[in-house]
Amino acid sequence: MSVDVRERRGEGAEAARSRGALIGQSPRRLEDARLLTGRGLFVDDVQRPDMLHAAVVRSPHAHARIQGIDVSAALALPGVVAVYTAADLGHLNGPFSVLIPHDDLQHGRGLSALAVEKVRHVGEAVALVVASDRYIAEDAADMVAVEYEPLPAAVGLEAAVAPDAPLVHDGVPSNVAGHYVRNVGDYEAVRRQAHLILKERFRVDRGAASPMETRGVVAIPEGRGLTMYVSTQAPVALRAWLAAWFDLPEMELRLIAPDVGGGFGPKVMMMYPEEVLVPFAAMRLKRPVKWIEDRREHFVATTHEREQVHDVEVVVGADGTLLGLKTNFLYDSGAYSPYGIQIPIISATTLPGPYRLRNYSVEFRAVYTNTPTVAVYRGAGRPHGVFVMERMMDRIAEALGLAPMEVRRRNFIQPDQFPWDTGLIYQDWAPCKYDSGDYPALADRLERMLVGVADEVAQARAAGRLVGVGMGFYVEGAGPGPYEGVRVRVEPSGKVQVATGVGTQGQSHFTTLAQVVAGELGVALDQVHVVTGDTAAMGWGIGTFASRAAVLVGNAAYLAAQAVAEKARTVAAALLECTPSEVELRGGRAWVGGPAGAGEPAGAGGSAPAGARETVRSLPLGEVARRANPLRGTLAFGEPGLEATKFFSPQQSTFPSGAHAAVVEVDRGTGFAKVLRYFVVHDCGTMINPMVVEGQIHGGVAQGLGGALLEKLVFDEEGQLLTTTFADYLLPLATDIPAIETDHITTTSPLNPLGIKGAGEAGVIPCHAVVAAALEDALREWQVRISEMPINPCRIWELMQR
Amino acid sequence: MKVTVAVNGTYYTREVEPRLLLSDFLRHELGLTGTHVGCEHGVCGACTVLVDGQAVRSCLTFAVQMDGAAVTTVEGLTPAEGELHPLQEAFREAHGLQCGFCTAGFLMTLVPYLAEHPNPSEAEIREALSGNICRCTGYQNIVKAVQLAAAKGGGR
Amino acid sequence: MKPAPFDYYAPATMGEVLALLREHGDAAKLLAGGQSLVPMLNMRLARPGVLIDLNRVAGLTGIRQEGDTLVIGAMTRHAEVERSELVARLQPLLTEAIAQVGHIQIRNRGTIGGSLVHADPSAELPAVLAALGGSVRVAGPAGVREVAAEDLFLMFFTTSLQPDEVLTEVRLPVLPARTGWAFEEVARRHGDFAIVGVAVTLTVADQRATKADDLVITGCRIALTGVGMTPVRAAAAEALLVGRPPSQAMLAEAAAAFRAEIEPDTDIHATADFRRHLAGVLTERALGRALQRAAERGGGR
Amino acid sequence: MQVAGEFVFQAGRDAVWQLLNDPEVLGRCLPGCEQLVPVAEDRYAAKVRVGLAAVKGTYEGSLAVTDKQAPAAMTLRIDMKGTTGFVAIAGRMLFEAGEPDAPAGGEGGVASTRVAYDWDVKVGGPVAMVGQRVLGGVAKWIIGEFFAAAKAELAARGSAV
Repeated sequence: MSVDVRERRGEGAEAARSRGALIGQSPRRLEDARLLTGRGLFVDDVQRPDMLHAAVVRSPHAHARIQGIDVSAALALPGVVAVYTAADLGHLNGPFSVLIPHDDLQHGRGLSALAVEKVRHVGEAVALVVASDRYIAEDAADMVAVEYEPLPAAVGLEAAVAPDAPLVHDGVPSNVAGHYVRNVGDYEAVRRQAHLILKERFRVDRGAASPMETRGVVAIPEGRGLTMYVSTQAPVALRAWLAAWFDLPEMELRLIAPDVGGGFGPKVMMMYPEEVLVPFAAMRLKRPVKWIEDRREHFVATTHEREQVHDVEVVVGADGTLLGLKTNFLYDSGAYSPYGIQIPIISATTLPGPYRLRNYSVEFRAVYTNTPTVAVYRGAGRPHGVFVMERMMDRIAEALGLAPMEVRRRNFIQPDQFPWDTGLIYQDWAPCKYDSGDYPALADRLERMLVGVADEVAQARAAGRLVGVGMGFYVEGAGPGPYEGVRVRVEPSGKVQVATGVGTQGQSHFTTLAQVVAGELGVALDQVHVVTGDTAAMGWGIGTFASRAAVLVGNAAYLAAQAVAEKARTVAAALLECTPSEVELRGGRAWVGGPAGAGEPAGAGGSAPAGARETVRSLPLGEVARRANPLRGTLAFGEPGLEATKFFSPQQSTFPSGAHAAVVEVDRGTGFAKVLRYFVVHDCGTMINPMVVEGQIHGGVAQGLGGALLEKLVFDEEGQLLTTTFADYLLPLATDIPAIETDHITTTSPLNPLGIKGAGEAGVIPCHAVVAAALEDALREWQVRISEMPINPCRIWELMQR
Repeated sequence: MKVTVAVNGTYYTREVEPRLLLSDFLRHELGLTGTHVGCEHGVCGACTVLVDGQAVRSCLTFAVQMDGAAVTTVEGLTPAEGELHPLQEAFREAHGLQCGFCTAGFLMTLVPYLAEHPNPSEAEIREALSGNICRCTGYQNIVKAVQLAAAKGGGR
Repeated sequence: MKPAPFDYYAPATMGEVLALLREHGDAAKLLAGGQSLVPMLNMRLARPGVLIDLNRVAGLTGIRQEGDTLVIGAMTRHAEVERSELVARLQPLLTEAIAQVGHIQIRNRGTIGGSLVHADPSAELPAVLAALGGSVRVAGPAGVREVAAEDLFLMFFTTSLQPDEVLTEVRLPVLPARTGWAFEEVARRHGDFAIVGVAVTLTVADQRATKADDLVITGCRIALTGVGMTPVRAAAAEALLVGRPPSQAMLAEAAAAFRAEIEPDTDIHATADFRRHLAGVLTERALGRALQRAAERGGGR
Repeated sequence: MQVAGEFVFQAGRDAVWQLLNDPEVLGRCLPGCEQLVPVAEDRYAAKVRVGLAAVKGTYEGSLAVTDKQAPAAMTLRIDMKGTTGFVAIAGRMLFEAGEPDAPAGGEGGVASTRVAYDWDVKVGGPVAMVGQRVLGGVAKWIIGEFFAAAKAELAARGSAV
């Protein structure tokens, strides 16, 4: 891997230039020793002697009227403590409000804890059983007799908007939850002077994030309130919501997102019914209650993503210039719309990509169907927009006889055109205005990586193999506000505590935030202890999603650490009898005197160096902290101790970018496709820890390739989900993913002090487009059109029969 | 039913229901929560433990079947707190884990595998890992970790 | 996903097993490796009242040769069969096929007898048994009987074993001289149930002693997975090949004959047409590999 | 899922119509049927035990015949529910008199009746969630078993006459 730092004068990236010596390095992770030895704490690891266990009774029907629920047999089973239905919850049952309302969401519908009158998808919660263990809870759940009157179900996007479609919700005509229309420039005008118009329909089907840890909720009555452990991506926001819902003072509800075994979007969803049901039961029964979702539940009770159908038209000039694009698309919202129309808005605003698109017309309808609720999954609408745009770029190339890369180069926004305003409003209500980037440089790098690949492919094809290459570019909005905060505190022990409200699902926060802070305070990395996702440690925050943790929390940590360092220098200066600017923090001590770097101690918190001159004096940082917190007298340095809490709130999102390419082979006999090589060039601004960034990319690409070739949630016509095991919903295995070759450029963001742009979702975004292009190239003798994803061997074979 | 099992070298005797899965026995009866449960239908591999030295899925085994058996979990790989097994060391070195949920299953699959195959090729490693699903890493750094561990003399 | 309650017995002898089966009848289910049964229990699709664990029954494991027959105890784990040099020498088709069963962890626990009585039409071992024309020994109240492969599999997950019978051993003919073999399958991912799989043996003889290249096919057995309710023998294709000199064109012809013979079903991973196509492609590939091996082993053993 | 097909009985249309409208025959021919009790005109309470390997379930519900146009057409509705899920079958059955076989020895040939069925089969609950690989095949098998048993019934009747 090489890093090419391209900074734009006067913009961001202080740390990359100066003090944060640890930023940009790849130390091994601080959290690993714990996780590797089985000493992590995941929600199901939380145990209490008197814990009760819950199981949820779920609808087997996609759409049905509930005619009656008989819980008597279940209640009579020994070991069963309670069975709750909607009536038991009263007003606490909901419906919950729509999390993100929008003017264009005309008919938002929130979930309820338990279904009332009707169920609207297979898996919808109908009753909650609480028992002495999970085995008995499941026995009892089987015994809850629910009488259903099945109703016709609305399944499939086009079917759900058909005039005679069954209605998912009363009062929502044609099942349309929201309707959005935006125009940038004048598409119709440019269409009239077109050299070339191309049209196509694209479809992306359903998938699921499928973190290896399912969801889980533990609620423990403690004192007058409640402590909850939830496998969530948004602990602080969840606490605020739950406290309000249950009318509890926030101080009496502590919410902890412990180690979370993967999130990828669905675990940020609020409110899941179980997040209300479990604390409700715990407070009612005055005992700890645990609910751990099982894998079969997960497939129907945790949110899905990805289904959209686009009708696209592009207008192109004779030289391949993209003059305009129009898309009209349907987005499947599932049975409810807790997230409103965030995902299709992201699709609409991601679609323009790295290209100068000045005439853009976009319209979508968000549609209710009798299927599990759709919310965000890594990429969250971005892959769809990129799929449409990149496929059309390939179509333009083909129509004009140009190389795919050449068409893209002719349309790139140029490095001197930033900030580039797309003319749209992004999902965070701020302008969708690209902060920085260098797309031609991405193309250069990608071409450099592909040197030799053309020859390999040519040789393989000469030998009769079906091998092809595809590429895709993207720009993604990342790191949206409103804010995140970090509290940094130096203890008298010299150890540094860093607390943030966001949780972690494997993104290495324990290490990357420590890197940011350790560099500023001049302490060894292992002296920094990061606490995440515990409202008792940090009660402000939003959550870990939308590639925002490094951008927001990273910068907040930087600001807080800077403030603490400044205070440490002030206090140390008084103690060492010098000015603050003469104090240097390094090696866990505050130093004064001597040339820079003199007296570097051997290790962390080392004592005065051997051979130090008389003028070189130092204090351990812990001692400085202790002296800033006197037992008597008055506070000489403002607030006590070495502590600061800082927040970072960006004006708008950042816009990382990247380019991917793949070499794919299709078996001529069987239609099975294999990704032979995969290339990524990536620009996420400053990288705190390149090893961690690469890990994020690897994982994202694996999910993207899974979504392109393996993973598909399949419903039958009645809305039964047919893929509820890992034997039918196919997550990629080690044998399905090639080694991923990566390269980076760095155009720092001017929008934040560290110049970070975010990297969590990058890997997944263009995979659909890249694989589709590579497959078309591999199958060029059949001249196939790949406009649907995912695609399986059967479908590839069918295309080859034409 | 009464069952006596040696887990990580310690004998435990417990009265259990026949239907109790070994995974739940380890986690909830013995408090050995390092073994994780990802699917309970034998595909994801997260719950892999060693039974008499062989990697098996603890979600597809009943605790009562383990009477007299020796079970090793991830907690048994490390001699003492603060130390790491060479394979664990390699995972750390290669960034072979992110959220850490699937990791114990990978380690327990690999320990006997590396003992039997000290010099696996990349393709062989990937095949050996195909019974364990990781959703975070894309496997690349796990493969790298195995290569690293093998280069340093395998799992032992 | 926790199993419903059941009574559990871990008998030590076959006599006890049979007595328990007699006592509990249809309510009882035998537990071998559990790699197919326990998922069904966890999902509560299977709710037997009684589970009889065969893992402690004496005399059900081991691999041995009896004349021209390879005998494998029903409770022998896949991993042991996979590693067995005896199996590799006497019946390499089984060695090749068993490596494709699930993953390491499944093979460490799953048993050969369990795989056969589970009778999954997409599984590898039923097709191997069918292709080799093997048999199984079954213990029951009336003593021990032998069931030939063609009489064993009735339909999806259903064998001709009675509820009070136990499969005790698997008997496979030793691979004859001048015989090649191949097992080919395609699955969505490594270790998944095959969409289609094919097991083939092909025996050749020298037609004329003077010209080693001139071979004639004297025996051929083909069985497929994933194209019917049971493993499916390709009788027409076999008949087409036997007695003729092998050629690539003929193998293709045989595969085409087979394609016409079967009536596979459609599921979410593959349509019936695609399965039919795959059956042809894989049969051709497997025959090709088997022929090559047969020719290499031309001298016989 | 749509399951359509046809089955030819070697008997006249009236005989076949009577056969398939006889609750006792239906009860005997439906694989695993343990109970078929009339509860109203052309409406029965049914109990069926279906087992594949370890996956055995008892399904209870109703079987109804509606829209009868004797002896040409009828609609069959089966709604069953069990611990492993539910099954709902609804669809038309058409009875079409076939050409008699070509007279072999001058006498009139044996009459035949073609029964064409087109059923919408809905399967839901746990069994649908994991059984997709074999559901279609199993449905086909059950229908095949049913008609085979009905044919045997017919043959038995024929010999009894």
